[in-house]
Amino acid sequence: MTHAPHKDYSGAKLGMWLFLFTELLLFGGLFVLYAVYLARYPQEFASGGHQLNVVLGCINTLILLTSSLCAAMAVTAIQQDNRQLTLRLLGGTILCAAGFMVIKYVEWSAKIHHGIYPGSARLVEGPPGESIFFSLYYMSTGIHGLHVLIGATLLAWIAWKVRNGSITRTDFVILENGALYWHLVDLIWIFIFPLYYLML
Amino acid sequence: MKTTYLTTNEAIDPVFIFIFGASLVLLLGITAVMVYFVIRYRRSRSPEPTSTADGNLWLEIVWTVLPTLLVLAMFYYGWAGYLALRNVPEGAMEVNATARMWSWNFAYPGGRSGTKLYVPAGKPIKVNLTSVDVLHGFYIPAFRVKRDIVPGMTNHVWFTATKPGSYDIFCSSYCGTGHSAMITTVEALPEAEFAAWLKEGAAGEGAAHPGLALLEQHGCLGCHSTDGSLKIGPSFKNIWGRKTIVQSGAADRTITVDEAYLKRAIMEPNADVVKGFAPAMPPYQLKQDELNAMIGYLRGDTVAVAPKIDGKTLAQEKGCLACHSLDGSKGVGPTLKGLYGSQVKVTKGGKLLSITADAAFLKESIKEPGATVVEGYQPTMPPYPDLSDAEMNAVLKWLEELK
Amino acid sequence: MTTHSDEHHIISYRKLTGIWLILLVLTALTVAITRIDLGGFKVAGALTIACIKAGLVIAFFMHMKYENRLLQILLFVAVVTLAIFIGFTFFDVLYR
Amino acid sequence: MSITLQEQPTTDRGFWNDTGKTGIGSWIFSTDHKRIGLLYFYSVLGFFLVGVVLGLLLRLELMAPGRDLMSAQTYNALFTVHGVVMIFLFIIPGIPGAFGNMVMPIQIGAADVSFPRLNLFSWWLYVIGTVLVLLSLFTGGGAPDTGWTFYVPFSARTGTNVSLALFGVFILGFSSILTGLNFVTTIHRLRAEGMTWSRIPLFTWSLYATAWVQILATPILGITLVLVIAERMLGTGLFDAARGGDPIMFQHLFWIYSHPAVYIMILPAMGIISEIIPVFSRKPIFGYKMIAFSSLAIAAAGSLVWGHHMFTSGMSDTAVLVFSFLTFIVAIPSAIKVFNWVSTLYRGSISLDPPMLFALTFILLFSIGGLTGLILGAAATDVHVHDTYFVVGHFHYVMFGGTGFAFFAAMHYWLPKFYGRTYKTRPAVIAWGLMFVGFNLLYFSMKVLGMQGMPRRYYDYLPEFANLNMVATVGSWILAIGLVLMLVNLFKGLFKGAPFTGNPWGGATLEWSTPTPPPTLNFITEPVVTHGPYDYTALKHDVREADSGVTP
Ligand code: HEA
Ligand code: HEA
Ligand code: HEC
Ligand code: CUA
Ligand SMILES: [Cu+2]
Repeated sequence: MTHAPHKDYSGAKLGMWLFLFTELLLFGGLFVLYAVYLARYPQEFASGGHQLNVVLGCINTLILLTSSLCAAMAVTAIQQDNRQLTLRLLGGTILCAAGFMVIKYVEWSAKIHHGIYPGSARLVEGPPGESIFFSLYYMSTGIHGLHVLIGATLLAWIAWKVRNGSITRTDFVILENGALYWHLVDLIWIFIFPLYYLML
Repeated sequence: MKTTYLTTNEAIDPVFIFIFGASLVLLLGITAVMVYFVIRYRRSRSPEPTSTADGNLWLEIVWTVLPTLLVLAMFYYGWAGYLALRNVPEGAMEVNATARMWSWNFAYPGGRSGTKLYVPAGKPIKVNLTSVDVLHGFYIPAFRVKRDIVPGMTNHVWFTATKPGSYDIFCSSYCGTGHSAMITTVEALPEAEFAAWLKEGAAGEGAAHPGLALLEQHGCLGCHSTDGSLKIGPSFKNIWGRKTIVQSGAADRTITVDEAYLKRAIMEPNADVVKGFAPAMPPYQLKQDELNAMIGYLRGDTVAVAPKIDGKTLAQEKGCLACHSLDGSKGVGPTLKGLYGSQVKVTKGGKLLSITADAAFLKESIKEPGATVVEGYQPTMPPYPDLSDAEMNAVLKWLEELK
Repeated sequence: MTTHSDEHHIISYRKLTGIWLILLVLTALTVAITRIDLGGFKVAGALTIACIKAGLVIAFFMHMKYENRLLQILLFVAVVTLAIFIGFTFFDVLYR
Repeated sequence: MSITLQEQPTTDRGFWNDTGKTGIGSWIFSTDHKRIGLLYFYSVLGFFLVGVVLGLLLRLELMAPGRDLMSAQTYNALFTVHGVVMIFLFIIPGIPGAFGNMVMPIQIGAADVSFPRLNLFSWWLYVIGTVLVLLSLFTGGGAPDTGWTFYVPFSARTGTNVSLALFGVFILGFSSILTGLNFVTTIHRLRAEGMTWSRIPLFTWSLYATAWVQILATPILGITLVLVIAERMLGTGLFDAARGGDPIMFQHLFWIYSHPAVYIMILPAMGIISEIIPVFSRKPIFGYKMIAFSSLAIAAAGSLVWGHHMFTSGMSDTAVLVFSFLTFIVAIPSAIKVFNWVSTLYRGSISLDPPMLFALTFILLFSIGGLTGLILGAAATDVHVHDTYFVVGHFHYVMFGGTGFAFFAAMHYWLPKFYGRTYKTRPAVIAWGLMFVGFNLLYFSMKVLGMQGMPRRYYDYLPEFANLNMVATVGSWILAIGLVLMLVNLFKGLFKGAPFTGNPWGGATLEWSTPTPPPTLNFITEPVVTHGPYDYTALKHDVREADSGVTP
């Protein structure tokens, strides 16, 4: 066996998917807690949920869906050898990510301003379920936000590689994997949004 | 299978013997076969393998199905025994156990309480388990019972001590430094003796007030202590005449606890919520005479002279001795022997000072141990802010005697 | 060893945009049904739609529809595992 | 496939030299799976020794009632660190990291794993996690004193340096995940021509099953640890009863990972045993398919039984019913394996070389540990022995007697292959004897103590437990002597011993067909597999050819 191991596309993608499974289960832990505590404190969860800003949540959902579209199109673009378009689409995704974070910032700071944050006097003294709801809200959206940041950084790095030509029409598995990661971020949000903002 | 048992041992021991026996037979069988094969087919005797069999469907089915049946039997037997532990026999005497870092308190119907669990021999006992801080575990090996004690939850165990005697109680769930010192005993007394013990306590520590019995009965004591410790609600200790800040709607106001206030607090608890507590108490509809009896108790009507407090007993109860020795040896904390009046080096606010251990210092060290930490020790001592003055004085007096 | 025929399916912009539009409509639908009082169906409805949306993202944006059988099975295993973790916890929570 | 027989180890010493690079950098930045495997091996072995010395100290303190050596606080920190080191630094990364990396790619005929750089990164994460865990011992409030289970509310309020340790374990979890991910991809994608699923060696099968547990269970631990850190730092109150949280939910999340984790520990060990038994009996493994399948079954069913650690926790009785039932189901695939191993011996030609001795001991000790697991799995009996030394005995039997002895077996079986030199047999056998005796004195006493009711995590105990504790402590010394002897003999042999060449044990898996030590890309020519991993008739054919001097 003398040759170096060749590039294995399906292998790389399989690896990425396995990684996505772990991410899914990481959030899974939070979903377990959500389900359990929702069953225990339906009222408090409802009143907590009503305090969240549905409009901002909606906008963020739209932003993420759009960003996901851009990421998916970027893969198509590189497959059609359209480097410029790929770059622009990736830029769009990253821009969306930034927009998402700005809105998250607005949302969080409004809540914190109202004295709602983990361990705040208001939550500590309020009904138990409420503090649980908001702690879960902060943990879920916080860790999700962290993933948005990581995803955006990843895509920026990928864009740079597209630019300098190391990702091409025939060799784009890194871009595809980056997009996969980004879609996962979107997927998680698809659940967080109704769970926290809508259905309570 | 039997569903009612007289003792917990009766439910557990046969299961143990069954599983253990079956396992032993299997283990010996497997080992014997293995050893036999190794000897019989060792290379010097059997230089070439005489078989190349790499499977046998029937054999494999057999040794899948038989173990399955066996383990299902084990499962079922084990489950039935467990159910026996969960179903408390009717007429069991109830005792409330409170676990804290690192001591036990057992409270009896009738008001007596103590650090040892006294029970009448031959009668089923139900122990209700609550914790005021972290996880603990209530474990009596002699009766095969164990249950974790979880903050925010009341668990229970039941057992019957068939013979009078003394049996160990261990804290089985790791709870910190004093975990292994959190041990006490069940004292099983003949029934008559137990009744006498219960009476004596009741007489010695103030007759059980009908109001107290009612508080117990309505579950008030699940959330309110009578000893000053904090539970879900404020303690009843010294409640009469106490000035309390309450929130009525959005506004705070200070009230003095009197009869009218107490009535309101019981019937409409969410009208005035004591500051610092969640509005978690459900409203109660009580008969007028019940209410009066309760209020009478809270007012301290017939609660006679304050019981005599003995510093040493108190130190035992509060768990001090889990960390502090009385013989001069070093434990988790400094020894208490010769402490009173001695010079100690402490760090206070980051500075190293030498201080005389007088009453004031000792008092502070107990109420707020984190403020001054004796050199060479970790600040692990829990604060004891709710020792009453009488209790504190008793402890100080005792410490002084230890000189 | 690996097959060297790693052929790639290209999904057209139109299809992607179509999916995106459906996702937007579904989002709007979730918002709509959760604003009116449906009782218990609110939760069920919102989660069903979320699952459909997730399915679309996975199938098209993430190309799962065009992947080989293996990956699809593995994804199924992962999702079932998560469902079991949540479900089995309820043996405790529901009956305590 | 043909077996190349060599008189001497390859002169260039294979992967040790053939890249032309030497020095520490050629190791800690190497992407060669064999080098990474050895890196893991030495780090893991180092921490095993650390853990073992801590265990020895625990036994010294417990030698007699009362305070012997240290304070309660120190003792508590000690068993916590002992547990954390053994679980997260030794036994979980141990076999997959070390022997999985070294052997698995060769067994399937690959040149390396799918993601060699990721593989190196896993090791680095392991190092970083380790450093953080070790840092936590000396900084902040001092060594964590929560037990390796980190139960809340205690872990949320103790003043010791729990957060840093938790973060370290979090990182270690990612290392484990990445290893698992790498292995699954490798096994799916990089098998040599002819290496069908039914020709995969059982060790590789066991790693495959393990890897799935690593991928799907470890993230739950990750998030749980993050939540405890948040509880400590931010006061989220998610597990705080006073704020409506439920401490028991922590236990669920913790054991959702940590029960499957015990199968991360044991499955690769079982894989090793499934390799060694047939080789030293010169007979195909009995029931190949059942063993491979039972690995998957253990991995799957093992993910459903976590509640058996919580029978007394105050969990609902329905949950006790379900989890107790499933626990018994998971015992069945283990039983199948044991029966198949024993049947493999039947009418074989058995030689008791050190690897085989350790492997047979594994069967015995694992069976003892596993069978006591049945007592723990039955709800009624678990109530009595939960949180006592009976549990401590159980898990040392399965972890040390099981995985530990399998690790030793693997060391004696595979390391000579990678070093090209071998150890002396006699001292290895003596060491084995000492360890066997010491082990049983040590841990059997613990089981009896547990049945008598001695709780675990006890710094001090009542006088009635004194005798057996003494026996256990003496046992630990005998065990220690055996262990030291074994390691000294092994390493002396690997560095200075007689040359080890060709295929002296007579294995039919691919690693025995490459030069000794293997070259960097493992094979001279890309292998083509034509027979199963335990097909010794094919092997004999090759060897005879070699004997008659046909093959070079
Ligand atoms: C390598 C690790 C490992 C392995 C493989 C196992 C295997 C098993 N374990 Fe163990 N276990 C631990 C590590 C492990 N365990 C640890 C670390 C703890 C304590 C954690 C802590 O609290 O700190 C623990 C605790 C633990 C508990 C909780 C005890 C308590 O705290 O109260 C239980 C309860 O059910 C249990 C059960 C089992 C069972 C049924 C198996 C089964 O898989 C065993 C199957 C094996 C056999 C059955 C033997 C072989 C078969 C035969 C000889 C054939 C005949 C058999 C039959 C016919 C059935 N284990
Ligand atoms: C793989 C896992 C593993 C292994 C191998 C061991 C090995 C040992 N453990 Fe382990 N133990 C655990 C995992 C393990 N342990 C876990 C997870 C816990 C639970 C922790 C918790 O409760 O949170 C535990 C808890 C535990 C306790 C219970 C503590 C308590 O509850 O209070 C005790 C008590 O005796 C103990 C003792 C030992 C001993 C004596 C060894 C012996 O194997 C050690 C034998 C000693 C030697 C063999 C020493 C030989 C070596 C030398 C002398 C050094 C030589 C040096 C060089 C060559 C450089 N362990
Ligand atoms: C964790 C176990 C622990 C328990 C339980 C405990 N202490 Fe302490 N105690 C300590 C430690 C550690 C110190 C030294 C650090 C400090 O001063 O805070 C200490 C300090 C003291 C001091 C000051 C001693 C000195 O040398 O100046 C007094 C007095 C004291 N404790 C009394 C008590 C009393 C009374 C109780 C029970 C009501 C009690 N302790 C319970 C651990 C404990
Ligand atoms: Cu209380 Cu351990
Ligand atoms: Cu388990």
